[in-house]
Amino acid sequence: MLKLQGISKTYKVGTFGGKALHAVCDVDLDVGSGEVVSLIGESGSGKTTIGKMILKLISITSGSAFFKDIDITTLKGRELKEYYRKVQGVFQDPFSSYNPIFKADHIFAMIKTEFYPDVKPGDWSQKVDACLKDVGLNPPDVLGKFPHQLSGGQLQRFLIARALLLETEFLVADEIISMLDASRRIDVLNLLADLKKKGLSILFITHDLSLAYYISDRAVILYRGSIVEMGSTERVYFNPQHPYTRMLMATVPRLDQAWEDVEIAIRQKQLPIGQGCVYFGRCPFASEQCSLEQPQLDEFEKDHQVACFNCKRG
Amino acid sequence: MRRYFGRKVLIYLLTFFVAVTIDWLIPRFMPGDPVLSMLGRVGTAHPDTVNAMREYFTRVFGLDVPIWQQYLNFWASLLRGDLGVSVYRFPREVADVIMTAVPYDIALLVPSILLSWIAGNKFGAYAARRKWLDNTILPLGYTLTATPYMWLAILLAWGLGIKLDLFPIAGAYAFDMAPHWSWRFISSVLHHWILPFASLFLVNFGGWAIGMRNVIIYELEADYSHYLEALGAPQQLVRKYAYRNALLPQLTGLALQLGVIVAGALVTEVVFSYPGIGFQLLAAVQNQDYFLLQGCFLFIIVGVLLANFIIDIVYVIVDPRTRRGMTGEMA
Amino acid sequence: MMEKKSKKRNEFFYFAFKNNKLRIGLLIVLFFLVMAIIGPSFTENDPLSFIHRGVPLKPFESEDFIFGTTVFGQDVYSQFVYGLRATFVVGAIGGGLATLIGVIVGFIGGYMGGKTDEGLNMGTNIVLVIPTLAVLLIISAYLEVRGILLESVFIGCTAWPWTARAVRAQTFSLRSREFVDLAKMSGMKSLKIIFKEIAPNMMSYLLLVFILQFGGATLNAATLDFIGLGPTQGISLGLMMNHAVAHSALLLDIWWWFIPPGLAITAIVGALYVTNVGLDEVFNPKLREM
Amino acid sequence: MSLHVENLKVYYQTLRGDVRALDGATFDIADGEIMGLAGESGCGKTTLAHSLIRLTPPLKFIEGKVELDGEELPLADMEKMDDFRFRKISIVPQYAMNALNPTRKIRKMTAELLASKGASMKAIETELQRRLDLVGLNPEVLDMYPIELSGGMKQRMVMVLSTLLDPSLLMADEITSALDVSTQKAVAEMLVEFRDRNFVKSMMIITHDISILYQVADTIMIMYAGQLAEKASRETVIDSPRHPYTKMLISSLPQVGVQVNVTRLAGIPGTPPQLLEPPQGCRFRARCPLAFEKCLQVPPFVEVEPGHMVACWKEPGKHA
Repeated sequence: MLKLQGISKTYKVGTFGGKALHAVCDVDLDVGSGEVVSLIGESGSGKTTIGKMILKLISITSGSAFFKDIDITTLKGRELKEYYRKVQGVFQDPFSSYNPIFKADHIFAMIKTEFYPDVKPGDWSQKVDACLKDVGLNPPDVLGKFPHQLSGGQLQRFLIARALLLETEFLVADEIISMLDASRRIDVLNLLADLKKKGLSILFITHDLSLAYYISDRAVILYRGSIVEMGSTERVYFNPQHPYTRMLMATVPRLDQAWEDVEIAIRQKQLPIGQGCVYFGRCPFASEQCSLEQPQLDEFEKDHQVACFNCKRG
Repeated sequence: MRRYFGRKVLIYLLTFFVAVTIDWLIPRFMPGDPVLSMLGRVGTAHPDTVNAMREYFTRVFGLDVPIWQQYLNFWASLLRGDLGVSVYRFPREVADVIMTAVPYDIALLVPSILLSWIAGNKFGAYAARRKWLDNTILPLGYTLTATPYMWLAILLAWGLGIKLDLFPIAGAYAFDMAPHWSWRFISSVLHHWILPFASLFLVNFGGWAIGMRNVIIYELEADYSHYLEALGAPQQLVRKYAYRNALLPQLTGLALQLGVIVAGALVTEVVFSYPGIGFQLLAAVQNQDYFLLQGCFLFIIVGVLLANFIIDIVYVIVDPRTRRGMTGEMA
Repeated sequence: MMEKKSKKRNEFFYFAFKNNKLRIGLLIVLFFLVMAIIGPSFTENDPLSFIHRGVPLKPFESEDFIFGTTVFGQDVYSQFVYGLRATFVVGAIGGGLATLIGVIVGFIGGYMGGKTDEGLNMGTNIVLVIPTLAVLLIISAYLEVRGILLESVFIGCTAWPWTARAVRAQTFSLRSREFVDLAKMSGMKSLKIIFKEIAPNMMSYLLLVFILQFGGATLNAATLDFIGLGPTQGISLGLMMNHAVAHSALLLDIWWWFIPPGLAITAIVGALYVTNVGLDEVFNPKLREM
Repeated sequence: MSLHVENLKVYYQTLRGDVRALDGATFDIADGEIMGLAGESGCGKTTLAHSLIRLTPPLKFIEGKVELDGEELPLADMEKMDDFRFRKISIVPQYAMNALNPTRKIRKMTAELLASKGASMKAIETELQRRLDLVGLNPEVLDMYPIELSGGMKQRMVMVLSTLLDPSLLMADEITSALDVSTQKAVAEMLVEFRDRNFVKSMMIITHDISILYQVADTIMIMYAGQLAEKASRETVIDSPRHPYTKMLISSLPQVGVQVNVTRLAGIPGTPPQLLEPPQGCRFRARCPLAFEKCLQVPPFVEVEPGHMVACWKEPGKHA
């Protein structure tokens, strides 16, 4: 469904754009149809940047991206509009995704004028009601209201309903539930799971490991712009190889077991990106080789890849 | 750090360049032949002065030479400090005429700006403290900033000057005196200086008071103020920090307001016929003396740019955020 | 076409009328506006023509010169009302133009970002530093014939920088909001996004900016007229004061010649600032408690 | 006995009337106890924390008694509370990342703050250095401006500063929610160490993330819509909660090891009530599957077992 090959993003920073900030460096990722892949990383790992590049909201510095083997790297104008029929995104802050001066269902009106101008109003409102029911909302309660009159959960489901209206095949969900309360989150997760069964493939971007485990088939661990470990969720979670993933699994707070006392290296000076392993600064097993070359992702076991020199020996 | 100043200097040089170009462009931009129109205005019928003037004007304007050559000549003469000759005081150089006026300007502008800035900020801070203070200082502040500079000057001149006859309302010192170092002369200069200073001071004061009142309310709502209150710090310490941090945006405000204040000083000088650049400017306008006009324009530009640059330096020294921000965080 | 937020709309009016700063400010401005519009119809005297002979009349001394006369026998009342009219014209056109340029520069700079933004921002900072009055002086001095329209245009063209900076900052913050990304993902083109999604959010802010520009243009015009570089024909409040000072009205104690014009400008501009504060309080409730 | 709160009521003034954000809280925190305070947004946990240390408009004190180490706290009186603030009761605020004055060197700000409270910087300097090492901060930090520090460093600095005078009660308001997983664990464990080294006598950690509390808190108190629901030791709250809301809340939290197609977790139907005109009696009544007519009266917050308090008529406690 979606294939990223060597995707990179570099920002110009500094007064005259002197210094370069490597947000993402040559990431390979593919998401099959009807598959949920979770992209896990702490803040600053570049996960949102990847999401935005897929949604063509920011430019891709280098590398290429294919959607059902159409090259979308340089998509523009009409083709880009068609692309948005198939690929949509939902963002973290529900209240920032709505223009405060319009009613919430203005987002439906937008896609009607852009994508379905000739659909008769009667059929259109039927389609809208159907999609709202699919996402578990009762149309009369939510239509005609302003964003500040609806809850975060309702607003997020509105956005998902919008994607359904476009018969989207690929959804980028960027931290969509981190702003919701604990008890509201599970409903949205269950909704995503139901849509997955109906064939929607999802890139679930989050920093919360337990949410990712609950919903995704494959997990991708990202650190400072590069993938350090990737594979089926069970293997990555219960047989973590990369020291960063192991540290993450040890530090995630659980409700059934106390924290292991894994030594957390307070962040020292890290190597500049591209020279040696990204995790070099904090890795307890770092060797000479780690500071010189960047380890590539390779097969550790079936459907489980790691980017680390010591793992094969470990 | 050097880069920050480098960029600032670049902007100021660019501004100066643009200003001078405007100054050069305008006469050539206007319809009609500037030499003829100026000659027509000078209005002296006497033939040889007219010829001398025409020869002089054509040479100065250099209309015979291609346009870019004129531009270079203009810059060349500017850099030599030769701003041309004043028309209505014919033999005297424009630069010389202006130089006599500048000291009065500085004597008027610098004290009125600084004192009004300090007093305005102090009052603005008080205003934010209590409701009734806010309801008195705020309307007063708004009326003062809304008052045209020249009108307040007129009111003071008429009220304190003529009606109550407390202060003289014209000139920089008594007419029967020549400038010399004696107590009598200095007291006369001071006596003449009071009213123009007061009128400039009051109008600016209103602006700073309002500005400070709004900024300090914002600072008192900032997180660090809440934290200090949560730790039981006395109000006096919380207000001290908020006041110091509120001064910084007021400093940038001062830089931005300079242009308006200088304009205000010009008209105040006109009302009190105080022999600063404003007065020369009025004379230049009334006598169609373009070179004096352009000379005054350049001096004002240079003065404002210099002041802006000084304020920028002071800002970097006072606000650690800009200074240390540049060396980046120690992640 | 744009479903206004009905609930927010009447809430806005509810607080607007309760806010006394807004009420007082608006009242004063309207009073002078009405005076400027219908005032001239009460007098046939041309503001500049010398009508009355002899010692200048005090206000209300004679009923056909209710505001008294100048040292040349001109009718102060007709000068005042025509002057008011000129002031409102300059304020509206000059202020409007400055706001317009500032908004366009601010919008494009804020939305596009990158090189265009840096260039526009550099330009804005340069014009911001140059003392606008000095530029106006030079331009006006060289023009033989100066109409009020031309003066307003010049004032408008030199007063836009700080509006551009303010609008640019607003656009920057709105642009990073996610509903702009959502609009992009709905296939809307940038221009449509600017005017359909971003601009409506800033309507209230633009009104505030226009009010301040109106006041600024009025003050600038009065200063220019006072130096004698105002419109060559017709009258304005600044010109009135110029004539008064030039013909030593102060010494002759003809206070009714120079007090009313200055008072009118101060009242109008002051009222505008107070209205601005009132509107600001209405638009963001946080300020209301103070 | 560290903190004793009795029937504390604090409302939130808004233009449309008073939001009854905290409606009668009665609980204790013993010496040496780290109490976790959890609940969904709008349940009143932040109102409780802020009312104990800085009760300013728009918060309004209604009624209630609060004692700290036997002395009554004059919550409503800003000036009198100053003697208690920083010395007896202190807070690490949610906005710790920008709680330091940006234009002051940290040493200068600390010195001025201590001087204003009658403590001297010199006397505390060595202890301050020691505590900075403990939290992994280089003592040079004192001579820097806040802008030169990273977010995490600023937060640790505020933690040290807030506990410098060894207050008897420290409140940590959502200090882990903005951090990455790894730093979250480091900060949470630092809090425990502050208690173990007696920098603070007792602590209240406010967060919406119950799994963090399970790791570091001794007891956990759950709040719902301005009322206390349940308080018990961390194991009891997680393994054998008795209040219906706690049960449904805990069961709706996805955990590593739980997958949707294996065990589908259930959310809590309905939405929390708005507190301008809150529903009568127990505020969870509308969403509670066990609700019956007695729930129309507010259930008392009563001890059903030693150290286990519940506010629910269905729970047979001593009063049943």
